[in-house]
Amino acid sequence: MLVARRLDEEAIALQRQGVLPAYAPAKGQEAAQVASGAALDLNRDFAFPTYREVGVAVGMGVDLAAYLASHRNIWHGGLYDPQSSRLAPLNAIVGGPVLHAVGWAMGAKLDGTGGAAIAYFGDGASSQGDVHEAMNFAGVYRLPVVFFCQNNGWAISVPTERQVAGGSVAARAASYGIESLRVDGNDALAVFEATRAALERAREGGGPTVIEAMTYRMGPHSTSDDPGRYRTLEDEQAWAGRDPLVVAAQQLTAEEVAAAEEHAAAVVREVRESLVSLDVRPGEELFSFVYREPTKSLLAQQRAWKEHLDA
Amino acid sequence: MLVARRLDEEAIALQRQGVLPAYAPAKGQEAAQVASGAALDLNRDFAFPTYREVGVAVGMGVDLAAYLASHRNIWHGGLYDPQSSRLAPLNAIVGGPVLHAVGWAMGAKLDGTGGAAIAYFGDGASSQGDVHEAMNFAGVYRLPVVFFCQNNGWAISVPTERQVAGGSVAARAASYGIESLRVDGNDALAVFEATRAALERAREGGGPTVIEAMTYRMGPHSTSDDPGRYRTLEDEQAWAGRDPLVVAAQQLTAEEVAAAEEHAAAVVREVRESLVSLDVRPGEELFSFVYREPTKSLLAQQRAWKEHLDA
Amino acid sequence: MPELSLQKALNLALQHACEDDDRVLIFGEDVGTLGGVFRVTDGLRAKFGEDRVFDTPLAESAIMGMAVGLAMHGWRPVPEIQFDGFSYPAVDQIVNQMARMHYRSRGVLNMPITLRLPSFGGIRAPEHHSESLEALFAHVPGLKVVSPSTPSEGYHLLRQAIADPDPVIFLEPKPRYWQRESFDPTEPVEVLPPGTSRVVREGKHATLIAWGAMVARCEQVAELAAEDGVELEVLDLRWLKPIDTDGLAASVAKTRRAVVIHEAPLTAGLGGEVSALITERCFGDLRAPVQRVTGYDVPVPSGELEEQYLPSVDRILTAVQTTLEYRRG
Amino acid sequence: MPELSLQKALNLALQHACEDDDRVLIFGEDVGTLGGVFRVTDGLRAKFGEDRVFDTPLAESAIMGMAVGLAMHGWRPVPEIQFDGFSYPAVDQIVNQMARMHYRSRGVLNMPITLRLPSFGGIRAPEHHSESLEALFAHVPGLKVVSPSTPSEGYHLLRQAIADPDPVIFLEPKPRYWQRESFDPTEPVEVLPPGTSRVVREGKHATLIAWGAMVARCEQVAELAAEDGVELEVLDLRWLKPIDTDGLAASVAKTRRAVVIHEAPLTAGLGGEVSALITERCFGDLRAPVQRVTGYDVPVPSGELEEQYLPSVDRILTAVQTTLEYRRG
Ligand SMILES: Cc1ncc(C[n+]2csc(CCOP(=O)(O)OP(=O)(O)O)c2C)c(N)n1
Ligand SMILES: Cc1ncc(C[n+]2csc(CCOP(=O)(O)OP(=O)(O)O)c2C)c(N)n1
Ligand SMILES: [Mg+2]
Ligand SMILES: [Mg+2]
Repeated sequence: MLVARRLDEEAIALQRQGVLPAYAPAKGQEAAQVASGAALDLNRDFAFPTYREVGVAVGMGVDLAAYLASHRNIWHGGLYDPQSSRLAPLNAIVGGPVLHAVGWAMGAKLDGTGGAAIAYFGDGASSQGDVHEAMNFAGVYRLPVVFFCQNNGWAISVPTERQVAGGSVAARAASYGIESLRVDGNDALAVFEATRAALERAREGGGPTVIEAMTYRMGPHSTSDDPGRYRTLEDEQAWAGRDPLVVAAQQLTAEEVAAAEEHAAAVVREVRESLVSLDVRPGEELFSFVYREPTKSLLAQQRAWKEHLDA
Repeated sequence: MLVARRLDEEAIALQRQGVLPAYAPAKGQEAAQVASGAALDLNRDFAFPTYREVGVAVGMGVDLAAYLASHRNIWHGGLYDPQSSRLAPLNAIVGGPVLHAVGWAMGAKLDGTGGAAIAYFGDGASSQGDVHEAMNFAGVYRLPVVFFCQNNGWAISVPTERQVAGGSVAARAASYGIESLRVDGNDALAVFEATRAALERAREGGGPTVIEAMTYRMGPHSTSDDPGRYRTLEDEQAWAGRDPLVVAAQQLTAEEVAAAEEHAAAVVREVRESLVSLDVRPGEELFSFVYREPTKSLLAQQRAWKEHLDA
Repeated sequence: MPELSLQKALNLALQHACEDDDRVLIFGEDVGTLGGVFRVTDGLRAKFGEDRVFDTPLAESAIMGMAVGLAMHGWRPVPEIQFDGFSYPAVDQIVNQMARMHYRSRGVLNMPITLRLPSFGGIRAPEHHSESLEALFAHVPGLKVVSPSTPSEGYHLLRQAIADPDPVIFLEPKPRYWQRESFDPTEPVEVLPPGTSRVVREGKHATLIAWGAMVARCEQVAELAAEDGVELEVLDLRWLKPIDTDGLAASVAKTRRAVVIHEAPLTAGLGGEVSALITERCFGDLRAPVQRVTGYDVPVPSGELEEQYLPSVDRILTAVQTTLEYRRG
Repeated sequence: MPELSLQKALNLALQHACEDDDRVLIFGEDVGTLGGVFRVTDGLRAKFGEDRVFDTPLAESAIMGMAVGLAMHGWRPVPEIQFDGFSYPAVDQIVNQMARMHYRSRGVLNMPITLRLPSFGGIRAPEHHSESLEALFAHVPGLKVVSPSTPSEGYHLLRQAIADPDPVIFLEPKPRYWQRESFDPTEPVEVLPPGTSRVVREGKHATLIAWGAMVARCEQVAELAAEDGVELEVLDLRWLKPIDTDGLAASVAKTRRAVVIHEAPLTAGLGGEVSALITERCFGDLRAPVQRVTGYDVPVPSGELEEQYLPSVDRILTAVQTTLEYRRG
């Protein structure tokens, strides 16, 4: 969790320094992200992130510089290998990837490979038709999928109470015949336990679960956002005391915290170095990954592109 | 209701005779349709139908030949005036028009004109993302809209239990903070009362309601469908005893039934005559209603079309 | 040799694809128990079981989103969307997800998905059941788009589409479902790569370019024109992405005149692309601008007006005449 | 005279539209309290209240479906979808509903909806934030599509779009939001009907046709070419549906050579339509086939590669050279 926090801070610093053009801070959501990510069985499960999931990447042990490469504008989906890291490419369509988790879970059910899928999404995403369709499909087919909603109070400038009619994403689950629970999203242990149990139940054929992790986005929506336009300092301060790192630190000795800080600093140093030294991808790659084999017309376009480069 | 049943039968006969190219029978759903349609205040409310709503048209007093003109392939949306009849044009996109009802209801709320919207949709439609988005919006804004779901057991060949996870569309409402009720869709009085009350509550600022009218599609999905492929005769017979017309007839004297039959026969005769004698619309109309004023390019296309006609 | 309808040929292609590759999955609204509203999936559930051939709830976005997830898991999904006009709710999953997942994942994740889409008009159907979406899909990087015009072409192109490692939109021309042809689907044929067209009829005075049900209409036109001594070449474009630019250029280099025909509205239809490609490649050869005969820029009308909307034999003949009589102004 | 950025000009246009017509409603994700992610709706909520300017939950299909319902009730909705790429989830409501309700209702129901859509690339944004959807929308009967290239054009075209009785897709070129121009929005101007283009720069050797941010790039190209004595005409097409065929023809009749430039991928892009229209009208005049300089047929790449994807000054200049040096083969 400390790694996620320090990395988040570093990413914001890198954005200020002009290394990252933009970044979506996860501050405040580290417990929800890291602990749920750590609950996956990386041999079998698969996670479907949004664009604000650095903590999940930390929890799953994904190559963090490769993850942040997306924010460095190097490759939209990041540079990590989604297959071996069990984390789908970053996805910026709010709601859309939740359906992929459902499809993946059906795949796992069909061939008995036994893993479970976990879909990350926000309170804002819960309004999207795709999320409803995903829960309904998961309920009808009883698929091994965990819907992990980080209810961080805000979808950019819109607060949950003007986003989620009825007030609770978890409550939606029951109407699909799906298990659900709300968990304190700032309590890492509670998140870990809830996610672990839901994944296990899913793998064992117990069907889907909706977990609504109640948390708070302590920073701006993104580095170009100005929360002062839509929420008050009091609103922010009300949650400051519930900072997941403060909660976690209370369960640790001073030495443990110091060791964790040291570890985090070392990780961040390393990630920073790799990230900064990442090369921009060669322009050829514009054309390489559109199809498994480029079409004739695409090859012609690639040739034209190359001529301009050489000219 | 008898009018709706006899008209439905007539429409099927007309389809067999080649007058209507296709038709979506409403048999079995007359109570749900006619009684809910009759509950509208035609001075203020507005209804949003699907493609299987002949009974709603009957209940609302819409010009029935103009309604059936859609099935005679004369004009997709029918020939009735949606504005004065308070019934939106027929809509064949499953789920889509439910959002229009929400928008219309917001319009009514904003200018205080005071009417309520009613959206018709099926159990199958409840799976669509649009229906979820519609309920969420209605819940967030507390709009004067009634979501009227005819759960007729089937979406073409898919039974409700493999369509609606959790088993109940009405149950979804609670999770949006919306009032809801299930009603015996074959009991005209119950339907009328539920709809009337929900519309009234909506008009008075009480917010949206989901009504799930439990009914049964006694005929095929459409005249080109073959229910024998997906359901048994026993399934159909289980509902035969609950035919809404049988239920209604029990509350009437033999004379009343005879009078109703006579009235229905007269109406059907008249509708049949108007429908059969309707002229096909002139080809010019291809171009007339695309924009309020046709564009230059469209006028050129119309000229070319005319030259071919005249040639 | 058996006589097969297009509908039956497609059904066989699905059956053989399922037999050859047990990662092939077939799903959509009413494709299982019912066998599809056009019966293209008829009998497949009985043959391959509920796991391989299944009905979905009524949600097109979910059908395509699920296909993406299944492909990420290593399956080879062959979803159906019941009619052309109902693919609009799934456009986000098709464009933003299916078409890009391979790219987004830098080639790690494959999307061997074939979306079967009963398409085009000509059966006097209700609203939204007669749409032509090829221009929309052809514009999207990462998609391939194909449409057969005969039963044998249907069989082989569908096998090819399913075997293709990339997402393919397979547009089935509804009015041709019941067209019959004698051919033996088990007989091996040379598989030409995506982006190869087919000369249906040779000619020298002008080339008619079409796909789907319009190919047969162009053959009719060619018959009629032949009576007047005008020999029209008819090109079945088949692949609408990638487009066979070489095939177009070869034909037009010979005939020097071209008419492109489609059912979709004129503006920003695929006819513009075909016209531009031909002009770019054959400017010196062309004796007249490429003519377009298309649906008008109006929504597909109700059945009673549909024939006035679709490119008619007459309208195509007029365009042929225009190109033959064209004099540089 | 005030100096206004495009973003501010659009903001003023919305303000004036709200003042002039109290049936105008502004809504979308984050347009209210926040004033929009590009601040185009900044301050409007304070001025016109929560009923006229409001935030919606996060659902694009609902935003457009609600707009349709509001229009059926007699309102004049001006919804925003936050970025181009997020309009895909709303395509069904846009194409199957908004574009057709007038037609379906035989002219009884009007759809005076203006969808504001921050569009195109050039700001090195995350995925889905740099898409060009004009070809998709221009293909749809019942829609009008327009894109401004300067602040004053932005002001007047947005006023015109909102006043229009039909649905208009208003594409705002993101990289031009901060471009400034001196003009007085309160000064009356002659309003040309939808489908009229604007000659930005006169020339005689070839016509460059563009819209959105590419207009400015074409002006740069024209500057550079002028240094070599090549006089390029630059046409800001503006209306992408209906297209100003007369304007195109008039310019090309003069210059006899044309290059069309857009950011969207090549295949089935609007460039094909423009090329076909020009060729149909000016075949005799054209000295070379219309050249197309467009995005490649690949998904819009990440920021570091974006400039290699977008039509560059260099690529446009090469196309100009190609058309100038063209010899009929
Ligand atoms: C389909 C779609 N619509 C709109 C956006 C723009 N957008 C990006 S994030 C966001 C808010 C998301 O809120 P939430 O789901 O609560 O996640 P959070 O940002 O709070 O983590 C919006 C509107 C988008 N990325 N995708
Ligand atoms: C968006 C969309 N998808 C698919 C269809 C094809 N279709 C027409 S009716 C229908 C079943 C609808 O079931 P339900 O909502 O229960 O209504 P019912 O037919 O039972 O009245 C389907 C799949 C459609 N018209 N629209
Ligand atoms: Mg949130
Ligand atoms: Mg039903």
